[in-house]
Amino acid sequence: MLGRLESSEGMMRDMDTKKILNKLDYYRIYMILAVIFILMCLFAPNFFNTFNIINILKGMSLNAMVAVGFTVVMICGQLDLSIGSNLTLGAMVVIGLQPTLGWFPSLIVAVLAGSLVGAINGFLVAKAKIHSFIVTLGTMTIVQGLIFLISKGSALSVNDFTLADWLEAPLFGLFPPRVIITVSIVLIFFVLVKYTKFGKGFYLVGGNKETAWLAGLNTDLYLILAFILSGTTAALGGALLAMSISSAVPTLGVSSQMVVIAATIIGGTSMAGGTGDIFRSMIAVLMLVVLFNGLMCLGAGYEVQIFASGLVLAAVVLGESYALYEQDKVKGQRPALMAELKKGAL
Amino acid sequence: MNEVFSLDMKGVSKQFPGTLAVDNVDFQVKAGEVHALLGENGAGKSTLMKMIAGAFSDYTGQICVLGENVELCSPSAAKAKGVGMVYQELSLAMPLTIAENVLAGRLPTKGKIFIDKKAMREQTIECLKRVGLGHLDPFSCIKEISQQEAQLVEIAKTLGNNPNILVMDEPTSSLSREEVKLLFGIIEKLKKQGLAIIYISHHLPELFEIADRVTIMRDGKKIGTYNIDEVTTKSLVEMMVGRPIDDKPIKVKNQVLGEEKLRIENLTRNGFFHDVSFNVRANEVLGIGGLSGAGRSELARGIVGADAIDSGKIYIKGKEVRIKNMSQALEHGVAYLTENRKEEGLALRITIGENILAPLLKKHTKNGIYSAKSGASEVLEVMKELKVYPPDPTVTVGNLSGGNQQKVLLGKWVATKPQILILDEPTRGVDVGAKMVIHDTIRRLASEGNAVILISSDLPELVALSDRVKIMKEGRFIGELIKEDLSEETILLAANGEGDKLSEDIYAS
Amino acid sequence: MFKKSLALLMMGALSISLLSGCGGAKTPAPAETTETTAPAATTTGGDAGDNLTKSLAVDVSTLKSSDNQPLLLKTEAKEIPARPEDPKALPEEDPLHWYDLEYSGWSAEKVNIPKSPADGSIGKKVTLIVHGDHPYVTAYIKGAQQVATAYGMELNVMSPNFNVDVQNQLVDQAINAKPDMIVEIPTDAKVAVQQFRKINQAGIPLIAANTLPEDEGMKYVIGWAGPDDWGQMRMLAKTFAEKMNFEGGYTITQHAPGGSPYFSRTYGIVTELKKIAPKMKLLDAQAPGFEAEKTMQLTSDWITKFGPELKGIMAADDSAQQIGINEACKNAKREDIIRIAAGNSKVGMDAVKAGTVTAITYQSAEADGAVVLKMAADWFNGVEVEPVRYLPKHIITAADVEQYMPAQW
Amino acid sequence: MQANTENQDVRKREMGKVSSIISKLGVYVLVIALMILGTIISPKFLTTSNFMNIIQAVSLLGIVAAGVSFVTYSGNFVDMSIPCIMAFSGMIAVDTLKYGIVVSILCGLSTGLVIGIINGTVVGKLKANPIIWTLSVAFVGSGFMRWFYSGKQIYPDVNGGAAAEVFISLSRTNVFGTIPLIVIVMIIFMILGQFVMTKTKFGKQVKLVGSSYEVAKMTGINVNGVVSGAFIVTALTASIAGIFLTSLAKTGAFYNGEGYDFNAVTAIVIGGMTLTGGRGDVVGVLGGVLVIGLLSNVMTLIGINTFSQSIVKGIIFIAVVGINARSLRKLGRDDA
Repeated sequence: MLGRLESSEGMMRDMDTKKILNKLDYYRIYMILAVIFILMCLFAPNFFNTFNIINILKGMSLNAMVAVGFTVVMICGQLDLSIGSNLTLGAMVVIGLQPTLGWFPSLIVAVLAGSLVGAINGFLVAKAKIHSFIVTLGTMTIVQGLIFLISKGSALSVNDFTLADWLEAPLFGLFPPRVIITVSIVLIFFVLVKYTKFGKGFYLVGGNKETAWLAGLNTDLYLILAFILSGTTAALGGALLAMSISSAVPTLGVSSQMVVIAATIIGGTSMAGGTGDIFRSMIAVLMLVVLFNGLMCLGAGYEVQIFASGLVLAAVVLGESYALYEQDKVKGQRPALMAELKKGAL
Repeated sequence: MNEVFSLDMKGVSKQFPGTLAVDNVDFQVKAGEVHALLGENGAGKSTLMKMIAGAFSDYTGQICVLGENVELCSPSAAKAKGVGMVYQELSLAMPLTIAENVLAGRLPTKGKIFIDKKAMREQTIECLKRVGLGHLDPFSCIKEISQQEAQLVEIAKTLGNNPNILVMDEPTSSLSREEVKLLFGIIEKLKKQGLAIIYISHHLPELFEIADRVTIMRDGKKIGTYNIDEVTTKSLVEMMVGRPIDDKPIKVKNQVLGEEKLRIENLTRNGFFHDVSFNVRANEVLGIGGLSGAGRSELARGIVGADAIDSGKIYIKGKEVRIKNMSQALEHGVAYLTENRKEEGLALRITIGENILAPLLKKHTKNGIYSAKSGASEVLEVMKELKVYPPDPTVTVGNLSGGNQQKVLLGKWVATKPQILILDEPTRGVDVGAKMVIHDTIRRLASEGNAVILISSDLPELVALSDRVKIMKEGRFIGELIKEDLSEETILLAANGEGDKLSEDIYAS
Repeated sequence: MFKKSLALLMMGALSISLLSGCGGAKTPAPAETTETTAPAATTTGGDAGDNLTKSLAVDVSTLKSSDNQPLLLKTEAKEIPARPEDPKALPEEDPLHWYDLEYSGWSAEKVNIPKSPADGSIGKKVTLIVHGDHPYVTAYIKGAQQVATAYGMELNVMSPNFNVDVQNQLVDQAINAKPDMIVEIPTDAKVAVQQFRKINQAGIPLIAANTLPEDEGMKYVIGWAGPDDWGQMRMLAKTFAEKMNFEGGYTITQHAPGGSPYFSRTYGIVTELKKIAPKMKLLDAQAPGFEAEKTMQLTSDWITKFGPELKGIMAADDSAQQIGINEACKNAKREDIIRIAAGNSKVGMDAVKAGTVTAITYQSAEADGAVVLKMAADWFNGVEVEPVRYLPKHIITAADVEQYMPAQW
Repeated sequence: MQANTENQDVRKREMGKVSSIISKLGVYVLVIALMILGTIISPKFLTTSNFMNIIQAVSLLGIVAAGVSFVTYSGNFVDMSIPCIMAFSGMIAVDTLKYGIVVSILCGLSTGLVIGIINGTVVGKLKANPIIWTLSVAFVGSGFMRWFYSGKQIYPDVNGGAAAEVFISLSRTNVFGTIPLIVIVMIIFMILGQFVMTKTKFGKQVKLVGSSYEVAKMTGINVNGVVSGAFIVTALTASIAGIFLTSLAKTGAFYNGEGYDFNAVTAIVIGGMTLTGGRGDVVGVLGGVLVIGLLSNVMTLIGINTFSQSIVKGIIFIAVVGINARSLRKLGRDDA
């Protein structure tokens, strides 16, 4: 400690550089997005025009919505593999019930269905203390099975497109309601989780469950809430997609799951918990969509897209772990001694 | 007269499945006193404290805080009643910032909902100042600060709740002498403010510095409460272990030192320790004193190759060696007992036997096949010698008491029959019984012609065991004390050769 | 340090992905075609009539698919029964229960279909949105490409890997690229409707392919071309029944749920057999996915469960599933079980040749792709285009398997 | 653990004996239960042929699980790149058949080896999160495959020539007349795995790393090497399974092996391993694999349709793990 004080000035400098690095790290995803966007604008034919930008925004909405709850689960240091089947559930329920209940009530039911699955996940994780990976892997199979069982494996649809058209038609020339809804929900929960006393609890639970409990937080409740939120937003996202195409297939969410996980990680949320935020997850989803869309404009096939997104994910994971690896090496170095070394070198 | 106690527990008990951890205990603490709570690990004192902190909802008996009968059935309830607890194990969320930790559960808000960042900064800094960490940035992560700082942050966090009963469980276990002094300064201030402080420590000398009264527990029962001047270290220890014992570790003169086992020349790891040189000989215990964070553990890690060194030479029995990793160190007969048992010392989820045999995998692997049987006798032998309880190698280490865990940890390295044994805080936070066993073992190892390097912040321990003490400071050796003039005072003086800016800084703030 | 490494990796990632982007672009092969059609494209600028005559002059009858069959097979008509007012009310064994899935398109009255420019196909840009990556689709694209090249059309392929959400994005993207025509294989008959509407509203001519969309969707398309899966299944069922002497129990390994083949390749068989061979009994139908080992276990279980009662097995897929069934039968010494399968894969053909499988459907992937592009060309050339073009139905048995070798995929 | 008094230790030890027996038998209790159920519902259940079917059906999964269990055992959850490895090594093997069967198999294996080494070093040395890393490898791998083979699937008998026969027969030959080669291989791998995991230095090292990475490091174990080892073992078994699968399907395709990642971890976890590592053994995993096989066999015999089957599987999966978790918590090891 003495050392720290003696060289406190040197150490402050050290602190500052660290801060800058952290800041850079924090804005990483924005930079990746910028780089890709610019590259695409330069090289990809009919990429940069209003219509396509709208496509990109629409393409983002489903996974961005799903990522909301999933990110919170990750912040709590847990994993939710059931998001895929949950979003399918939402979609199937909303379309399945629309003829009898009408749009809004069936939307409510759909979302509640998602929340229920989430609640079950949360309960099993928090109370029965089963690893979330296992719980959600189980519920994933169960829910998917139920969907097939009830729908007999067939898609559902309604031939009324008024709502669908409204959801898809851009307002203010750029933002379709579906996108607006998604983004606003993202923003609401982003603020709720990051900037409110209540929301900060998720970070504390994820950072150290014991501490959170000792600080008087109801950790189990937080966990359950996180999973409920995940189930809810997943179902909502699915439902919105279904409403915007007036139909739903029982295999809707299969490939979303992995994309959302990847995006959340790329967005800077760590599996360890206690870090990350919803907005950056959305930006990461956006980044992936831009990448897909741009590559498609370049005439690249699907294979190139997963290849590229895989590379981005790999790059991020590598970068992060390498950074930590380097940090470990120099952690606890004494500025005083380092200063001497520098002098010696001169 | 019946004075109102800050805390008054009457006939409280806590039943764990299969055992009565706290058995009908009465316990009173006055306002403005430091009340030490003593007992070996497993005596039930931590359970008692957890009870006060509201960790259990199913205790029996009556608890009064400031005369008012209360139900401390949840941490929040306890906090509301003004009970603050500093836990022995750090209970901080690593990925979060200092501020978020210090203000956990009571973040300042604008309009009840949104977090007030400015207020956060101010309140945090204010809390940190109280423990002399005013210079830390409230928004830097816990990961980024040292363990000592973290320990103090922990205390700052508790003080932040302005408790009127403060429970401290081994608060000094990872603090250097300096920081302990500073902490005592804080405690004194709090006393004056009329707080009731319950202080748990295995470090008896501390108690005589700080405590007013002391209560001793054994096997979940209360043995008695005394004013500090009524008791001596000896009597306390006897009450704790429940049998008469010889006085605190006496210096036994080791026989004449043997040949040189280990010589270090200008060992340097840039930024951690610079041109360190020393040698240890057979039958010798070389103490390395100094403030924690002086680079002692880093030095040890450098020697055993856990971290790469940048320059310098290592000679074992006069032969120069390059040690790139722990396994090479073991091959050269160098063992290193790490300071933090739970992270780097023992795998808590596997059995005693497996832990002890961990470094011996190679030895017990005959033409590709590993047999734990061939190691069984060794394990039992070690466990017997170190009096590990329970004496059953199939017990999961996580289920042992701290003291026994530490014994197993030492046993793990003793079993490797090292010629050079580096011990880093071998008795941190263990009870008196375990401590005695460990000290005896260290002496025996030395007397059997091995070289022991003892890194310790426990001055009596250093004095009692070492033949020589090197003083380390700021990653350098700044002095050596030979047996004749070894005493806690001399070590302290040497360690603080340049006066303590630290405490000045504190008292200034 | 960290930033530097990260930046490096990022750039690496991007450059590689872009590079392979070009590589990938080649494989679906619009690259070459652009060259071939370049001159033609210029002529379009010159004189439309001239271009039209050129286009009409194109002779595609010589084109052959890789199984030495003519690439453009004679398309078939199909008689359409009257629609019952509520098909779903009928029992599943009644073919009319599936009316909406089987007979869509004919009855649909078209909405806002763009008029044919009738200025020749040469130089036209066609975007083909497939439903996902699968060897069949690869062959399909190959066939489409041949015809496109022949007619001097520029083909651009997009694949969403069977993901509805992604396919929606692709539809928008295709619209954004403003091609002269969009050809789409919908991931699902129902989802298709909204996608088709969008394209239709964007005023881009649209042809649906391979997977039959719902009636509702057929409103918005010039036409549909693809295999008559239900019809094929009926024929297959007939062969099946004959081989089984119109009696005995049978089981079905179903197609992956969530697509139209799941129904056609289950109930196409069930309904037909109900009609022509009432003595035949459906014992069980399960969807083990396209995994040989899973199907193998399923079949073994069936053999254990039904024993001699089990006389025949129908597989919705003639590669992985069919292999699983064969292995199971072999292990259980039940080679006597009659096995038929849908599809036209190499593995299936080999099996027929080897005699382990009695019959498979002839569904030429390349012809499937070709017929659609032919339809597109016809439309550009002002040739009258009927709403639905079915590929000819044929069942391959040991008798004629040779002439269909080598298989396309 | 401070509150432990002596008699509590004793109690814990008793508990330890009891529930360790339970958690050892655990999965086999389920196996036996399913067998009893099977015999009740169908007289044909208790026949060698039926059992051979079950075992043969799960043998590929068994091979994979035997390998993946090492990754799980080392505390690295699961290798999500399994399907990619299986498909890829299968395709490479087919592609190189023209150079003879030996070369092709070696090439197949080395494909797995390479991916395994990459996973191992990144996870082992840089401590990257195993799930995420292997996931990204899976992305890259499958993308590369589709691009490299331009979405086609390739056939041994087309590329192979003479060697093709051998290759295809790999998963069709029976040893001693009745027992399929795959089953033999699976059993060998199970025995080998069990042996390596419990009886060798490597196994013990993996266990230690799984129990506590830092401790293992400070005990002189080459953690980097051990973790890499675990991933390499996994990759190798995966590519062997991949080759068998390709030979069975007579086709090398990018979609081969889909779902094996989750199926494997399901089997492993049912088999009593905990995702946190250091607990369980391959015998248990074998039990888990058998449970999966028996389950679908019994359910098909009862006549439950595909969809309900997956529901039942999911429920049983969670239930089993929940019970394991409880019996472990009783032991004071709250790490399930």
